[in-house]
Amino acid sequence: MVARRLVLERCAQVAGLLAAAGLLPSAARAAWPQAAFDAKNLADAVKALGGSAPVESKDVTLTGPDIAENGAVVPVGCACSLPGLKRLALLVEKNPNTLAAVFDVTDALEPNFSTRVKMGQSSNVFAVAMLGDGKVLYAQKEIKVTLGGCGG
Amino acid sequence: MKALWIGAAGLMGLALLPVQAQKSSADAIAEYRKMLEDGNPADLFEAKGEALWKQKRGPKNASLESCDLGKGPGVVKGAFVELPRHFVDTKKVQDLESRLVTCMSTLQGLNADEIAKTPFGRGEQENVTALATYVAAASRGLRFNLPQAHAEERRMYEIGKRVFYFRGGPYDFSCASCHGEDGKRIRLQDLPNLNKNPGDGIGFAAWPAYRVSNGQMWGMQLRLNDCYRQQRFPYPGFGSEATIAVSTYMGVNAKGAESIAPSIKR
Amino acid sequence: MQTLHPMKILVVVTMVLALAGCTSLPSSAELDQQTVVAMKASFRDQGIAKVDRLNQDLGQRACSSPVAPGDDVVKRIESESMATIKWPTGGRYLGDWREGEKLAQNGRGMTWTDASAAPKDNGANCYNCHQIDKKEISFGTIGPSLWNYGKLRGVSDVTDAAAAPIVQYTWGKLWNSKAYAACSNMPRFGHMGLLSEDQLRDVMALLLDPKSPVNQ
Amino acid sequence: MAADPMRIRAQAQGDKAVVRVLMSHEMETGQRKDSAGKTIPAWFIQEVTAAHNGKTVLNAEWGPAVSKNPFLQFTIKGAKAGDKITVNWVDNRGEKRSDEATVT
Repeated sequence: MVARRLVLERCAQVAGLLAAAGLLPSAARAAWPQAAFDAKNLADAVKALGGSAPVESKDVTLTGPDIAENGAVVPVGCACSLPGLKRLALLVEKNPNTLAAVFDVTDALEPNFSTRVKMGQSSNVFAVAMLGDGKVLYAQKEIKVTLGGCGG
Repeated sequence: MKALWIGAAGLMGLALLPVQAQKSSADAIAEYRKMLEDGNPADLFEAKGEALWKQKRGPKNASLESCDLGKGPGVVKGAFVELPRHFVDTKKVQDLESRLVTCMSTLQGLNADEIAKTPFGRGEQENVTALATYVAAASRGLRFNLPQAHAEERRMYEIGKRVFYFRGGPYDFSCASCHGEDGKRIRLQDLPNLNKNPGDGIGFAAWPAYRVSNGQMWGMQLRLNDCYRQQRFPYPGFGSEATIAVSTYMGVNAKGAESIAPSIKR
Repeated sequence: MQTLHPMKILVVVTMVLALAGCTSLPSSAELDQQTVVAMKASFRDQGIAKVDRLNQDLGQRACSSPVAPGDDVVKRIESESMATIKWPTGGRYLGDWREGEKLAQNGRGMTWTDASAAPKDNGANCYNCHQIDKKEISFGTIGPSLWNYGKLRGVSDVTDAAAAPIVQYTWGKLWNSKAYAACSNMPRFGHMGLLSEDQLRDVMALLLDPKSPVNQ
Repeated sequence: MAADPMRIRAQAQGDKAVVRVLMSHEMETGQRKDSAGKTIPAWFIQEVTAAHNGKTVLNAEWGPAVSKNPFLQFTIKGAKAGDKITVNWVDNRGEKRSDEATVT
């Protein structure tokens, strides 16, 4: 796992260099954190985003349903009102790649974002808050995904 | 397994949920549906349909703005809750989608047979769905009131009732097998009783709808098509007599139901 | 003021009625016939789902109405259906409940998007309509709950003679549900070739095996 | 073909505005296979930005786990009726879309 992570990080660095040199399409900008989106768990994703080990905290809010009728669209939201907040992220533990979305927090915005994510199966979902002092806090909630329809 | 990542959600029993969850599961699903209502991607298709309605297209380089959906040329608002209905020019009872194809053919010069043969979600069929979404949205909040003055409209209702009860195929299913009684469901999905007005925004009054499971916009023609697929029937033709008859049956039965279309569905 | 001749009035009224489409409906029998014609004209072959699926047998035809068929027709459907039931080879009624649970969960098969109509490619569709193992909360309600199916019927040993009637009934119901209720909503899993004998044994085990989670 | 327009609703609520955006995009994961068994390549929005009267207020990075035809809600402080809200996205193929709405 460690080796894989290193390789991924190196790939990201290389990609960053290529992008800086104008060798990649404009979309594949260095700003998009490839390594973080390739991560397979919460700790690795946070690390790839430059954060320390995440600590569960009541100061982070994660909204979402208890049961999702369909895993293709699961409404989730993250919020945190601590001072010094830099980023909020949404992650799904059991997805092939854990990280779903990252939002940079600016003074012009309320630190509160909602979107919808795909879930391949019932799983813990995380809201992660990255603070300016390097601290990383998170909230989690289990969201169950049910089978619907005739299954055909 | 990975390859099926998303598809799997719809195909397999993903989780055996604990027994204690059972009491609140209906509430939890209701909560989930509520969360999705604000921000229905059907809005995207409605906007696309509106643009298509006004855009000059086809061999005749014309818009659909003079299309008669039953309330006179160009009248969109209120048309949806009175369809299917009889049209003098085609001498047929037509539903929203087949009527749109008629207008695309007569006004824009597009080939109606070609459109009918095009698979759902492709080419001009994709446009028909977007247009239907736009037309339906213009009647949001209005109540269904299909005309039954014309003999052909009443005949289609009677045929539709028989189509609704027609049992066949390897499973012996008819529409009525699932939609003929109150309070039934398949898995966790409530099944409206379509023999009567099932309530505001339920059944006929909820389509076109955005399907969460596959991210597709479905009109009533595709809704019926997939019902027949799951009924294990052969393939119903787009705009075929059976589909329009059964739509007439459901639409007339839904008299007084408020339209919430385009809605969002599992 | 010109007065209209009564005959002229009649002609005008008839024309107005015709224009408004106020003509009478065909008879019920004619509508039945027109429905069959409309069905045949509206559907086409797609994959394994051919138009011959619209050719109704006696039971399908008799049960295609909101009104139940008469007693004589019901009796005929039920007795003819009873005669189609093939009892399991070697009198072996039960298979593996674990496989039965998988089949019960599986709602696939026999649609025009399925490649094959072979039983091995079909599910038993049970949870679509029935509660079975209580652990599965996503179940339908078109059919009755089957939770504790064997236990409630006192089946503690399926080889016991006392259990024979319920074991046989369950097999028969799965094979051809119409033997017990002419217009049953349940598919005829054996008769229509939807499930193999072995698959039916597995579903039987899910319902009747004292070790099945259904009977805990 | 160019992507279909976004639907942006920006509603003033006191001294802020709630912005709800729907984007038309496949958000293909790269994990699925087509009927022939071939992997469908990943195709998803990677970056979303938003501006309030021309000043960038939101930067977000997304992965393919965001649902098809994505929905996003955020709240801009100090925005009032009549203000311009611009939303932009860029996907992993480099395709872009930019749409504008007025706070109501």
